[in-house]
Amino acid sequence: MTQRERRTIHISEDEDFSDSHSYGQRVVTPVRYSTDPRDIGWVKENIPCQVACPALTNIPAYIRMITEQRFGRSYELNRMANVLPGTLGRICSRPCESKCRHGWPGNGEPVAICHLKRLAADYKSSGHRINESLFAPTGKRIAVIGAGPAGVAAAHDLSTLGHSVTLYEREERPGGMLGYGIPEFRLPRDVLDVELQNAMRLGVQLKTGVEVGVGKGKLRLSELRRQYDAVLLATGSMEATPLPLRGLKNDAPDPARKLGDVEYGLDFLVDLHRGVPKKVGKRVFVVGAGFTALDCARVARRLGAEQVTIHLRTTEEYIPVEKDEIFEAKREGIVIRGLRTPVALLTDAKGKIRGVQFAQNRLGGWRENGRRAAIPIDGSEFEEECDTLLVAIGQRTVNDYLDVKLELDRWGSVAIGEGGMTSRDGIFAAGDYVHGPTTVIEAIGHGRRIAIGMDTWLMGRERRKLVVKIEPVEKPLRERSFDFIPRQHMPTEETASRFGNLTSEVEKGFALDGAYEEAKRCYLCYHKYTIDVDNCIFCRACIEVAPRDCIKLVDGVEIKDDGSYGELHQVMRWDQVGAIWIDNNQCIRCGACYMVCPTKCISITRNEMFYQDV
Amino acid sequence: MAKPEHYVIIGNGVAGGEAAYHLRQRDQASRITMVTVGRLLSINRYELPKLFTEPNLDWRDFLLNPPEYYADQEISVRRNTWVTNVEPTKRQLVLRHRETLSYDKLLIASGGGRHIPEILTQYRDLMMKFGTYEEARSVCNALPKGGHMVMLGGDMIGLDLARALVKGGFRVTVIGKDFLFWPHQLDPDEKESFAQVLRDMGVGVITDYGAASIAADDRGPAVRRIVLASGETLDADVLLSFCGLMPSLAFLAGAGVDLERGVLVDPHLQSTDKNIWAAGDVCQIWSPEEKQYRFYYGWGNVKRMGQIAAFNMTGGDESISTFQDERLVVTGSGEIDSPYWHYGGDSGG
Amino acid sequence: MTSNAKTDIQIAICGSAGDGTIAAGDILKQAMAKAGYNVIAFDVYPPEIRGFGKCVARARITSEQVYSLKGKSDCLISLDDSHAIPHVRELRKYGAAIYEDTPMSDMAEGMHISGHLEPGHLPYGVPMREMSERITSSGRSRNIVAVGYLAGLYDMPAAVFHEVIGEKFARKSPELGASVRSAFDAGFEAGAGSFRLHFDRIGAPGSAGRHVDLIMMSGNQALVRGCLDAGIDTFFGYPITPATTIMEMLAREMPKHGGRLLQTEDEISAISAAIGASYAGARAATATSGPGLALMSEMMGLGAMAEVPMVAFVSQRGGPSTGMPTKTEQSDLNLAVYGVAGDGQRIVLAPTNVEGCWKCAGKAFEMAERYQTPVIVLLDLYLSNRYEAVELPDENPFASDCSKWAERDSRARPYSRYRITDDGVSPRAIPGNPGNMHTVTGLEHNEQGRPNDQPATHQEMSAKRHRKLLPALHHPGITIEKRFGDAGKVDVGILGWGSTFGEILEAMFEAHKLGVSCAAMKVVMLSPLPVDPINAFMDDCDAVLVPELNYEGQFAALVTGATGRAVNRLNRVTGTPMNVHDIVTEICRLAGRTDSIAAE
Amino acid sequence: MKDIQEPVYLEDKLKEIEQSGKLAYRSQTLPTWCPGCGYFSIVEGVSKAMTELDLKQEETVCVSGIGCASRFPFFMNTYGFHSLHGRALPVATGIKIANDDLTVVVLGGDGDAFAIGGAHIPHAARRNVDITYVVFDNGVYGLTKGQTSPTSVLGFKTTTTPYLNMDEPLNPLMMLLSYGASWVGQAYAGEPHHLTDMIKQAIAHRGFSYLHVLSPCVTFDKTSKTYQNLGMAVRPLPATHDASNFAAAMAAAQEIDLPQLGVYFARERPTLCDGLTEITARAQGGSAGQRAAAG
Repeated sequence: MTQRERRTIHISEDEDFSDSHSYGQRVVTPVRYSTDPRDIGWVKENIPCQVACPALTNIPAYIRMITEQRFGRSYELNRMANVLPGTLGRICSRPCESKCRHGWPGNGEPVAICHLKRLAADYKSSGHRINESLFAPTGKRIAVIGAGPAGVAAAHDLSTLGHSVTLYEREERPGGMLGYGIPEFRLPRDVLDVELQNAMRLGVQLKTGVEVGVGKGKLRLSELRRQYDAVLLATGSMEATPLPLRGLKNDAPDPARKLGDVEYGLDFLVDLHRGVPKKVGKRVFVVGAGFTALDCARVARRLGAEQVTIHLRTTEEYIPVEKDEIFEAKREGIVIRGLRTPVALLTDAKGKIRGVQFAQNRLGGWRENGRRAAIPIDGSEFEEECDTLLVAIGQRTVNDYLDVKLELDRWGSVAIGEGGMTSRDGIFAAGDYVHGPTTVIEAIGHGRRIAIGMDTWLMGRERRKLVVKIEPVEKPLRERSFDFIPRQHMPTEETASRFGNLTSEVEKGFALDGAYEEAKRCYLCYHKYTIDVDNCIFCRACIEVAPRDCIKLVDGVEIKDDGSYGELHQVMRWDQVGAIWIDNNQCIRCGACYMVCPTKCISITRNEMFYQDV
Repeated sequence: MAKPEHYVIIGNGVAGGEAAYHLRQRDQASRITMVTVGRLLSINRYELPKLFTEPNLDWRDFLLNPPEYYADQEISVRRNTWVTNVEPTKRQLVLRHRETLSYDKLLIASGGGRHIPEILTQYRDLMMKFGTYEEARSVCNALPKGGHMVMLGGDMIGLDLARALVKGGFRVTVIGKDFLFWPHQLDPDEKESFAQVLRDMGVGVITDYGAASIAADDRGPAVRRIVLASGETLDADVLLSFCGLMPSLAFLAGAGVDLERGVLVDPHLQSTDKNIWAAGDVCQIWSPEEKQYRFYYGWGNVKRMGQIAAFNMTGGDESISTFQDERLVVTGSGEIDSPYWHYGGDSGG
Repeated sequence: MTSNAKTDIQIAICGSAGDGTIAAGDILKQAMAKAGYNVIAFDVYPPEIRGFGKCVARARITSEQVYSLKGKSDCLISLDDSHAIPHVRELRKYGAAIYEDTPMSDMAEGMHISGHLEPGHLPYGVPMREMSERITSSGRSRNIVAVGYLAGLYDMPAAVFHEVIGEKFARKSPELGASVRSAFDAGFEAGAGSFRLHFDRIGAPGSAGRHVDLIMMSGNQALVRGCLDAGIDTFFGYPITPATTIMEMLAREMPKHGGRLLQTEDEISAISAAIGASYAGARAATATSGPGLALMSEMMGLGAMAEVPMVAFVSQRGGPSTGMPTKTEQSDLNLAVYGVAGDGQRIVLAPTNVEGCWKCAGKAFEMAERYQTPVIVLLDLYLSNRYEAVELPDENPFASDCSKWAERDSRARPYSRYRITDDGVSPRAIPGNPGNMHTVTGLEHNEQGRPNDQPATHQEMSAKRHRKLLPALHHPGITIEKRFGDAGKVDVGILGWGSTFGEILEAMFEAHKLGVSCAAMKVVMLSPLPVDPINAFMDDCDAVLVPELNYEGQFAALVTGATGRAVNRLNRVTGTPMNVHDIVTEICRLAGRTDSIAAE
Repeated sequence: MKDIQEPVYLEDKLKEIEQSGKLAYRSQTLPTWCPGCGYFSIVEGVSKAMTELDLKQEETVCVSGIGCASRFPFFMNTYGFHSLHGRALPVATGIKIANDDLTVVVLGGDGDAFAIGGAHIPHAARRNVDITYVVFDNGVYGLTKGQTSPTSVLGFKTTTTPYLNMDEPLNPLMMLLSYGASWVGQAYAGEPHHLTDMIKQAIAHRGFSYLHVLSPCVTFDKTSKTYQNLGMAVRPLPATHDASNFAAAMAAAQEIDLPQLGVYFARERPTLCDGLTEITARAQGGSAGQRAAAG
């Protein structure tokens, strides 16, 4: 483990992805950059939101910037980890919020991390300046295939690392699922396009309308590999999973593709955004449980459908969609029915869909992907009528466009090794193309990690490292009363005025005052409170003022494998009390203890984890 | 000697009270704890409409059993207590005030709260409640003599109140596009004919439109103005939502017990956790005949569920079989009558 | 304050030292007295300063005159469940329990009071700590939130609470006052907003006009008021529970009237200084408790021997030795009446209620001067800390000078400090009077005050020193003893003294309700003892009961010793006031009415 | 901004404390003083000092009188005597005379020592009883809830001095020096490390050692001897200070506004028990010569 004690004369903010510096000033502070697994372990244990974020966004830092009304800085802090803050601020699946300490039992509701991300994007000054730290040109040439979130994120990082990157995209516009899968009432295109452009401004060469594959007029992968020092496959998983109907052979043609008024949700949305005019009947059924299914349903409502019903195999509790997304859908009059599996499609004389036969399900065990299984009950079939059926039960990757043989894993996705390299030297893969359909933020996070992997491979050494920056904080930055501020609600469009168009955004975004209130709620978990046991006189003044049982008399502590601390062993017998210690997991950073300590033996440090150029 | 079983019952409604009584009969040595968010011992919710005809009643007149009953039966009733979490692996409940409560067998009888259609949720605060004695009493105080009450939906709980109100000389209008006569299953024609009977009983019924929006109007917050989809408006002194029941089981989220709209239980009322049962409006019972999970409502059904749950929790093996008739009928005197309105006074006291 | 129903509500607030339990109770009783109600209140607190022991503040708020607390409370407020849970028993059926609903940390099963309430109780869980933290950014004002909630719940007038909070806190710092007030208001709003299920309401304060001048006072406060009305000049003391507050209050008040107070290094020095000052002509006093009185007894002897007027206020606590410093007891009677080397009789007064404390304090100075003797005013912790709403007359009833002075200038013939007179009181002179120079001493002495141990002298002087005290039994303006209840012959007579007499009266009324014929007599002067009235009373009673808070039955022994008649004793040393029900039971037993002995 | 500290790794720390053996000197009951009280620092210091001196618990006695500070023995795992208000020194003297081998530490507050107990100190000092007297000076009466004490500063406001304290506080260091105490030192509760060292020296000294500990009362003194005020005021005795020089000690002891911490005076001389032994020797026909040999 290397621990460098140094005083840094600070040059530019870009190099240091933390919130402790202000524009133009040279700040001199005693700082410790640590790669000590115990310090990284502390962060992983104590900053649940950042660790939950696949892109490791420095969340407490950017929320803190909002309280200081430095939206540009806040936006940049986001951008350091994720090149599309304004976009993710709208459609992110928010793995962070479910982990937020403020949402833990007894603490109330999680901080609206995602909405605040969007606020920073909305309120950064019009003349906002983007900060990038650039390596000198390396002369290496890289091809990235697929301009989706993973591809764009990787391309951006590779270009900052000094490589010259060419980005190939099949569609006319970059963005992948962002541009073609997600409806505009959830993600306005102007926001998306600006951020995509910024991501590629550093000389990423974008070639749209170019399809990589084997057919005529298509670029061959083997060819690209010859032209470039490295190739990254980020083609996502853009193929809809076929509907498994009872008694259907695997090789038999998919009926869903033959029937009129039956369509795969993914194709439905992609066509829509390619500009193909779409129509739906009065009664629309959507089969599926993901964001795509909900988007299809909400689009259908806007296209004039009167009754839209989403059919789930399991129940609302177990579908991977934001609860308020579900709530909005319901407010738009969409009905959700659980515990039913479609077993057959009912057609009329003209071969059009007439309805669906379902089987009643009961819940089964847990599947290995962490989702709940549903088991149809024999003889429980029943029918329901509809005019249009949209099937959105999943997406998958395709490999048939490759003219290079790559090893696949048992799920049929390409297998990658350390650093993201496939079985073929110099060919890497990232994002949904590797993992199958996941979330946007996961794709971006993966894209970045693979980019670093590629760079290391190309340059022969690691040039970007995960570090923890530790520096003293003068005083607590919160008040106990902040903890009683209720979670702010996202103002939304009146239901009445939502229908009839596909573009008017439903979520209006926070107003400033509301946002400041919300930002204040953040516990700033990256603050670490430590007691200097040698100076402690065991007077318990800190325990007296603590708002919860966050300071404990201890005789031991559980050490986890990764070196971080687990449960503290509490004792009440005076002759066993080895130390008074702050349980940072219980601590809500109110600072009360710091204020009262008679021997001033409590210190606060800011602990920020990020990728640092080295 | 073995440690006595600890039975915990969440909810002190008809199902819970009934279960507690039978648990005590079947297991004298056991420890029985009822947990309820209410401040009161079990009251007879079905009798609350009486408040409008006999204003001088106080809550003690609605008690199903006097305090002494619980003392004699050694049933402890933890009122004003919220369950925030159920931890089946530890067999304990976490209460909102951060105390834990361990159980050997758990019965979930938390009943149902009023359901407000999502499309109207933004007006939630403008609607009064009628679930508890306190709520009923405040409705009573809010409604002036001969005043006008508007009901959204008009399920059977609401219509029961409507009957009483009309008798009491109040005006009632039901906006019943979607939930009229819930939970009775009626086809459109039936529905219309029963609606007519209602009108003859003196209850105003609107079946063609639902409410589009609601606003407090300048005559003061107590007066609500309802705007129908048709555009026409009507003013109410009190506005209530009677759009069926929404099982109250927020505390079960993530407990690992299977839920859909309610707690999914087999015909023995046992949930997917072997130590957890459910009874009353909260549970969705698998019906082998109909091959689906369904709710059963009404005093008779709920009471029976309480009995069966208690029976099975104490080692019995009885499954839900005969249920009370659920058809809606018109009596000789030309009034609507529903089995859901029939209740006996005793809950095993 | 709408209904005109009679009001009789007893609130019990229970918490851990440091929770502000006593402060909460104080605000409550002060405010309700301001509003014109009768209030009787008594606080129980532990010896620790912070953090551990149990505190209970009880206040009985009534529209009519009552004499003691009730056995059962109508409302229980818990600021610390572990302490409050045992007190759930004292909450009556359909009584309201107000408790913390947002505790600071997780707790094991059974640690929360809500699990211990009886089916008949009405639970009011309140997020006191959260509200306090939300409003004041600290959890310290939980107690105020609780009081506010109570006030709101029972329709108590918020205005009077605001006044009291203003007086109590705003004086310290305006910010503090404001934050406490907002904490109260938040609680009040919540209380007023929550649905009322309990049936007792606050009616109008007692019969109109009668209570306009009611002042809320503790026994010690009344004593101090008495001292000031009597024009006390000097005070010397040493801190000791439960008498400390007397000195604290005098320290605040006396200088305003030109008086002087000194906290000496110990009780020995305190009483010495008091006697010295008195010798020089000042009205002087000290205050202490049993252990302090023990230290003082030698100096008491000097006071008697040298015939120097001096007043000692003694508030009894659990004994012997350090005993139970914060628990009440009536076990220092012997020490007060007999505790001295030699035949050193002095006057001992034992008030029975708060107003009596005021009267006895003032009269004690009169008597000390009139009869040239130390006077002990004997209270106990219960009376010292018990609050009652009292109404004091406008005109000051205490004479400013009762001394029998020698001629200012008697150069004509020699002055004898201890001249033997009919009433035994010798004309007094103090330094500054020309010609009356003399020496006081602790040695036995002749009329001139010169040391003398001749048999006749000691005989005569001892007789003189005792004879001079008898007129005190007829001292004007003070009740020496008084009879209550049925006139004429009765089955049972209750003879009582000190703080316990409140319970005795309540018990007598209970017994009347049960149809038992009984009467009660309170004895205020314990030395010299009013033997004739006591004999007369005992003539009327088939059986005599003496309830008192000590183990040995010290007063019973005193009476029996003086009258030669047997009495029935009822002794309790629980550290708490006498239980009314116990007395009633005893009365019934003596009246042969075992049938009507009710279980509590 | 304080400099960044190298991280404290709890597990190592606990092991270190465990092995030090310090915990063996603690009783089971947590101290009941107000959270923040300086006395915690003293109980911590005494147990550390005893640890470092490697005293046997069973041969150590803590004696006290009445008052907050006098609860001390309850928190130690040694022999203890919680006696009466101001009467701790005579008790300790008796114990010492009964068994010269015991290490006796007397602990008490400023009221217990200099008010009611004042009369006993001079005699314990001049006799040079071989005990250590640690006075916790917070300048206020805690147990009776905040009255003035002999060491309360001029103008101090308490419940009994509502018009401010007009009595000059006495100077314990000068008193003890003039009473003839053979070891006099001063420490501050807010500096635990130094405090521990001083207690160690005091106990190690053979003869009557008096350690004066400035210790804030967080409950009843918000204005005078607070952590903030004392923290700013105290400073170490100058390195040049000569602890064998009585005049220098008296001079240093006169500095009351900026109290100096350290050993003021230390001089070895025969203890009470030496005298008693000598008397025994004489009674048994011994002589001064043997005494010299023994010394």
